[in-house]
Amino acid sequence: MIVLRKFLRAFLLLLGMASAALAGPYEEALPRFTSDSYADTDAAIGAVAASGNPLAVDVIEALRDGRLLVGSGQVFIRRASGDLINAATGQAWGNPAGELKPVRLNNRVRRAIEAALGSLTLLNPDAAKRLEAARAVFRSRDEAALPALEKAIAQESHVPVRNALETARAAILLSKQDAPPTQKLTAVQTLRDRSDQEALALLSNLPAHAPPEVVAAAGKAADGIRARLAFWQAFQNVWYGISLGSVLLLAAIGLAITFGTMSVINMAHGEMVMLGAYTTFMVQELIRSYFPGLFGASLLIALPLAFLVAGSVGVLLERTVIRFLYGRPLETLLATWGISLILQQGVRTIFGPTNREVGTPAWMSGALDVGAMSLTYNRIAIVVFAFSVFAILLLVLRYTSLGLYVRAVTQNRRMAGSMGIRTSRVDALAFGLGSGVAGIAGVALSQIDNVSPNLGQGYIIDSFMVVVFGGVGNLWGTLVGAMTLGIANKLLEPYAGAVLGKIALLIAIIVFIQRRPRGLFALKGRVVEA
Amino acid sequence: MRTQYLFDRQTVLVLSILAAAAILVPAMNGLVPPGSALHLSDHLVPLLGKYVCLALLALSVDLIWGFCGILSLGHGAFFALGGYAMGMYLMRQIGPRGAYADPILPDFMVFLNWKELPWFWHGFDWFPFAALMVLLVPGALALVFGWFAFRSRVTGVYFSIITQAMTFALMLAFFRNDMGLGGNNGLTDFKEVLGFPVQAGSTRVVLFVLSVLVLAGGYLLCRWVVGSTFGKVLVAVRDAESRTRFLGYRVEHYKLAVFTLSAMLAGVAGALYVPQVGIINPSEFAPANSIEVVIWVAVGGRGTLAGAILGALLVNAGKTWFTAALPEFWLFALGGLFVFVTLFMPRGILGAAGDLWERSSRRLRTRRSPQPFTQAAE
Amino acid sequence: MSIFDMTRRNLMALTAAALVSSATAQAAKAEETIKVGVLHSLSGTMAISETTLKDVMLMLVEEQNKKGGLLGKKLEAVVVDPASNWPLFAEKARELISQHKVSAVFGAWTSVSRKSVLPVFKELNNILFYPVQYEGEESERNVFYTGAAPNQQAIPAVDYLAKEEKVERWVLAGTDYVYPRTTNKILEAYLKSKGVKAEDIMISYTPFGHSDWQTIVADIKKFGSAGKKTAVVSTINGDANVPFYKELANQGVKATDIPVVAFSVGEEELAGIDTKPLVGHLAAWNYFQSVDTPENKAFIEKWKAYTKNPKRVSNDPMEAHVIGFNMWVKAVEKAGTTDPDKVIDAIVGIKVPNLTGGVSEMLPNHHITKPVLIGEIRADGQFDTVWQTDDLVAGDAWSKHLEGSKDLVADWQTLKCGNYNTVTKKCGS
Amino acid sequence: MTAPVTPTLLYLENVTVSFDGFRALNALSLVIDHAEMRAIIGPNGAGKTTMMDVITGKTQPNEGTALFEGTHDLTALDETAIAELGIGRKFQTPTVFEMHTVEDNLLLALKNKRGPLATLFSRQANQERERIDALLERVRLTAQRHRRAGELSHGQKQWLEIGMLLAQEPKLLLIDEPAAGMTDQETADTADLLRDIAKSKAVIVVEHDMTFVRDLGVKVTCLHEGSVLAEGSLDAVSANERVVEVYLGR
Repeated sequence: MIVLRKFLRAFLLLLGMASAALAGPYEEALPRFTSDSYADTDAAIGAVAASGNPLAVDVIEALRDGRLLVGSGQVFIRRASGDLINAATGQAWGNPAGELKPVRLNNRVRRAIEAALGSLTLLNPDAAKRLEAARAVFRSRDEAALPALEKAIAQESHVPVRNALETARAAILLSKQDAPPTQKLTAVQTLRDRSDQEALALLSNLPAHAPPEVVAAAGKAADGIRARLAFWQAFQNVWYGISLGSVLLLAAIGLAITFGTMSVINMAHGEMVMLGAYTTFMVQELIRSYFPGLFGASLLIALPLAFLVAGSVGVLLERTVIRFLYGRPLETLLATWGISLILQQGVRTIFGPTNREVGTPAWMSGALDVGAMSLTYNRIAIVVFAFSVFAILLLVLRYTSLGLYVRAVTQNRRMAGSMGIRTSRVDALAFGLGSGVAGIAGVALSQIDNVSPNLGQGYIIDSFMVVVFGGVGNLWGTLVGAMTLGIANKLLEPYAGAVLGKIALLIAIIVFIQRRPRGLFALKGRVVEA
Repeated sequence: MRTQYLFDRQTVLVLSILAAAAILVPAMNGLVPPGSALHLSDHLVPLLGKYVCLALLALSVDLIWGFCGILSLGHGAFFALGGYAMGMYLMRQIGPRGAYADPILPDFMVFLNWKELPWFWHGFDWFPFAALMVLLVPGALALVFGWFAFRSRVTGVYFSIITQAMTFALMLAFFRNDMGLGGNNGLTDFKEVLGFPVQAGSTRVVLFVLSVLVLAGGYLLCRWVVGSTFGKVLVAVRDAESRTRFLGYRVEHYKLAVFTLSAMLAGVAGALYVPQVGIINPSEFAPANSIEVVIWVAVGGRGTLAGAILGALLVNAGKTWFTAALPEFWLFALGGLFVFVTLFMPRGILGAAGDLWERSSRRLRTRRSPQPFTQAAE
Repeated sequence: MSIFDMTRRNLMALTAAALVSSATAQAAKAEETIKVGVLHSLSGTMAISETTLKDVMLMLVEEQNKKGGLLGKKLEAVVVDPASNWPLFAEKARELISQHKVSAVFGAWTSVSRKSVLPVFKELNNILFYPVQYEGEESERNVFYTGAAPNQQAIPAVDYLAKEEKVERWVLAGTDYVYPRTTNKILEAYLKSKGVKAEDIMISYTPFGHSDWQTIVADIKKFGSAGKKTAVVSTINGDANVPFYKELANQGVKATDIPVVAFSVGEEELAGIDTKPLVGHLAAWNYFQSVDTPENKAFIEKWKAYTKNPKRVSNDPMEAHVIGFNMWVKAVEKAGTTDPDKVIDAIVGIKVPNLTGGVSEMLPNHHITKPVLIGEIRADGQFDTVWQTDDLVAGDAWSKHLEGSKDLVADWQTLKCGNYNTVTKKCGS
Repeated sequence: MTAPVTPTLLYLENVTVSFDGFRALNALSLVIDHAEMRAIIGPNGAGKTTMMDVITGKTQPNEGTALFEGTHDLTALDETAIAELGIGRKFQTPTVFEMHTVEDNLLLALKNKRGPLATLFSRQANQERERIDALLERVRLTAQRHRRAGELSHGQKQWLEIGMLLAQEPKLLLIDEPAAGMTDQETADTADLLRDIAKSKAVIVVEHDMTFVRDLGVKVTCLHEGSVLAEGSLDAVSANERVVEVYLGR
């Protein structure tokens, strides 16, 4: 059966090739897409790209997007509108005979597509596309692209694109055997100016045929780049630390409020974060089904909802359980632990035990290059977000009456009560505020972590460490605590590894608490002692 | 006067029940024919043995929490360390019977290309040394950790949180394969203990009886400790720590002493647990496990010793039943139990029962030194 | 003082009585059906993966009963929940065998759970079918390994990358536990034997549930920009994968630049990830849901109908259970009894069709023959098979690439030994 | 009472304690003699309790000297060590071990070896029992011997705490508001008791109840804003302009 099918396919292929024998290289190459072999597809891409046929770009782009279909030995392009056109002729094709299948891709084919599109789109009117094309040529180092590259450089006026084109040319020249040494030396120069990891890779891996003076120049340039990269590496690690610190800050800041105000050890805090993440999931599900256009704003929509969901669960908890346990912090700890188990299992029952998919809006993907550092947009967003939450909370606590009450209750519960502040109401609101903040932390964490019932568990110990380290009852302490732990963690990681670094940090915190049992920014005075 | 405490009615009852278990379980398993309704099937013996070990762990937590107000949320760490010490002995007993037939190295070291035994494995082939380590390793950790913590007066929730951090750090450390303790797989595939095959039914019965006897011994030890003036100081620390200090007691020394003793008890519990369940791995260090132990104590009745044993047995039997019958509801039940007990039964089953009893017959109010607990000390 | 102690004693007695009576009640009706134990976690951390396998087993048993059962008797599945707790695995295995008198057990997922139950199966002489890819280095008389050994997954995957993607530099990234450790040891030895230099191999271990991958992904990027084609071989476990892939996508590591081939990421795991940025990353398995064979089509149809969920995915360990169950059924028919000793002897050499168009055979070392498939992640969360072995590959119990085990072979048919040393010609030394 | 080693029992000079800039004690100086009873008065926040905290080692002063018996530097010692030197303290709100019986409260306070091993293996000797009997008698709690301390009335708790203080056999007793919450009769009895104690031991009493202070009939120190405002007999102090202004009111 299978043998027969293979035979038939070969026969059809032969037939196709025979019929195309009279045509040009483009028409000759097309049938190779039908053979369902990656090697043939790869070769076909090269041939189509080199053919100069006006349909070449269409074919290759369609291939990339899975819109290049084959059936009964012929190749078709499906337009975005759904119309079919015959790739060989460019004519519309209404009713295909038999089943059409997309041409299959693998990484090898994708690389070929990228390289082909690179040299084909170097002159595209869209600057972004030209930039992409230049990068693709840089990666492929395809000598055949050199003439196109020279032409493009001559025309290019946009500086970033021109730079990219020049580096691409330098990369090709360096690896090209017959390029004159002077050109190669200029190439070394260009790459040294680019001064990043990729340039370093090129300079330190010269082909064996490189002339000695080029090798010497490249060696020197490579040393320079290494020094620069090492310098930036320190900043990069600090950045990782800040972004980890922001995650910790988000997770811990709600806890700082509940722990600081009510001395309530809320072990279910992590589950509030989880509720926030699941709210995000629900919001995205709704948006996907009803308002797909709003997807980019899904996280912004999720923020207030997550605050409300987690916050109201928090108020509910406070009113039904925690309020009966004030003054008994250890009992609160046990009860909230029980609540966390119930919430976890509840979510597991409703949403299932597996991870839920939360998408990343387009504006949060990609990276920003600063010097030799690469800052990913989602991390930037989280850092900015964490600091904004911190600032807003600080303002709320400083300038609203709720904040005033909360601070009063934090400092002296009894006195605040005797001054007519309804402490029980302040407690409920503060607990709701803390939980709500945990909920919006969940929105952010859904972008970098699993959305599963276990989400909160991963953060609870870390958040307690942050709060205890920073000192209770002081938001600044939490900020400093989170950043210190985040940065220390990331500076340790390259040397000690992820696990040992974390263990070392935990031990450091244990020792630290013993030195300063009330944390970095402890409240002093008699009130605390009572 | 102290002997009067030691053998009060509660103690006599606990000891009688334990003695009955030590006699009945082997009898029902070995003497009663399998067809009979009274026969105890083979697989229940190690199960009951496991409960008994966990009861000993609960007892050790009650000693510090119930009587000294120290809430350790990392007691599972001491339990696991004791278990590892025993596990290392059992690993060494495998000898050349491992898959790679290496006379010295355990299998996991062979396939990770270890060439020689790490230094800390030496001596564990000798049982008395291993037994000593079962006590010393948890004891030493408790001593060092406690010395730092109590000296600088880390109390209450702060102490609880850093004990969590301690067991979490240990869990991460033991998960590392580079530790040389088997990583995630831990220590398993034991062959024999003191020359008796671990898997044999008779060995299991003996281990069960031994566990019961150790539990009884542990109970008596705790009773004696809390009945002594030392125990009164502990309760004093629990209820009014700074008052105790102004009376001239070195509170930190008391806490350290009882914390270390309790850690050793937990270590012994772990050591008895491992040969009966056949495996020790880092998940025993999981912070959640240690928190669960606390709830056993709370359910049974904090500060009553007997309550800790009762709570451990009840909750674990419940867990066995739930995970078989209604697996999805186990966490709801456990979580609900935490909330219910803290809200409505702060003194646990024994405490509540004691209240009932006291209300119905005030005359029984004779002096009783280690009092059940009514309110949290902070 | 004594009243609550009385209560306590009563409770103890009641509990004991309840346990005893339930045990005897179950023992009484043991002979009417053939019982099959299912030992998969239905709660706890492993429930994510294992619940599915329980469902597959129930479906297979139901199906067999529709065909008239086995040896004229009905099959009965006994399901227990070891709750992702390793000591509990041993306890429940003991319960299955000595209380429920099952004829064979299908179960376990993690290595540690298998290690935990091994002594029980040896002691009580029963049969375990273990369906998950694992680190190898084991062959037990009472266990049949229907998942892949390292030579049925890891090594072909590396071969593929070296050949098709011209990879010269390797990142071996894994979670720090025994499966990644062993697999990476084997791969390292294998790569070095193929002439890869030590500086072209980077090994990195992370803890379970690792969530901050910034540093490691940056390291991978750096390692990968040394001018040689680089690939990541990932043995990263479970929950750590989502943040790992998210970080890869964010730092712009594309499959065309640095492909990642994973051994623990299947259809179930992908269901929780936005797979669009991951298109082109690879996985090596012995089965994909997307495999286009009539057997697989039929199986998926039955599976979706049985679970009443048209979106339910299938994966590799499920296929392993299908093969293992069918092999056991054939062996029982051949032996004419469910007696474990007879079945263990009868099953070696049994051949059953797998779902990818071939016929798998139980080997004397208690592993099976399987095809190796390399798949690329598609945007819809499925895999596209981009390469597969021409023939089925026989599973090795002991790796040829490890110092300690290269001289060991397992053969339960003629040598009656799981660790026979070909140099000393002795079993177990 | 053996002959004094130094002229003064307690010597505070220039003691300053500040919390976050707030000066609870401001260059406070105070001298107490052997077997002297001193009453301390002053408005809320005058630093009375902080002074006791400094003497008993609960709070470390930022500067200043605190000597006991001329040789022991109190600022370098912790609560336990200071208690062992012979300084006992009764808190403002009665602090007894509520879960223990009255007898056990006294037992714990008795001057004995305080180490964990000593208490673990201690056996109650007859002389201890006699000591406890005597103390119970003195604080009038013999009938309550086996009751839990938590069940006592407020006044009884105050007395129990004083009893515990006596059991410690200290050289100096610090007593914070002993008359608070007591009936008139109890207050008078307490004054009697304190006067009795002061025959052999030094006592510092902090009190607001002027009748009670008058009852004691001892030298009075008035604190204000962390330092000594006036010192002398009650009449002299009451006549002081500043005292009247800040504390007694016109």
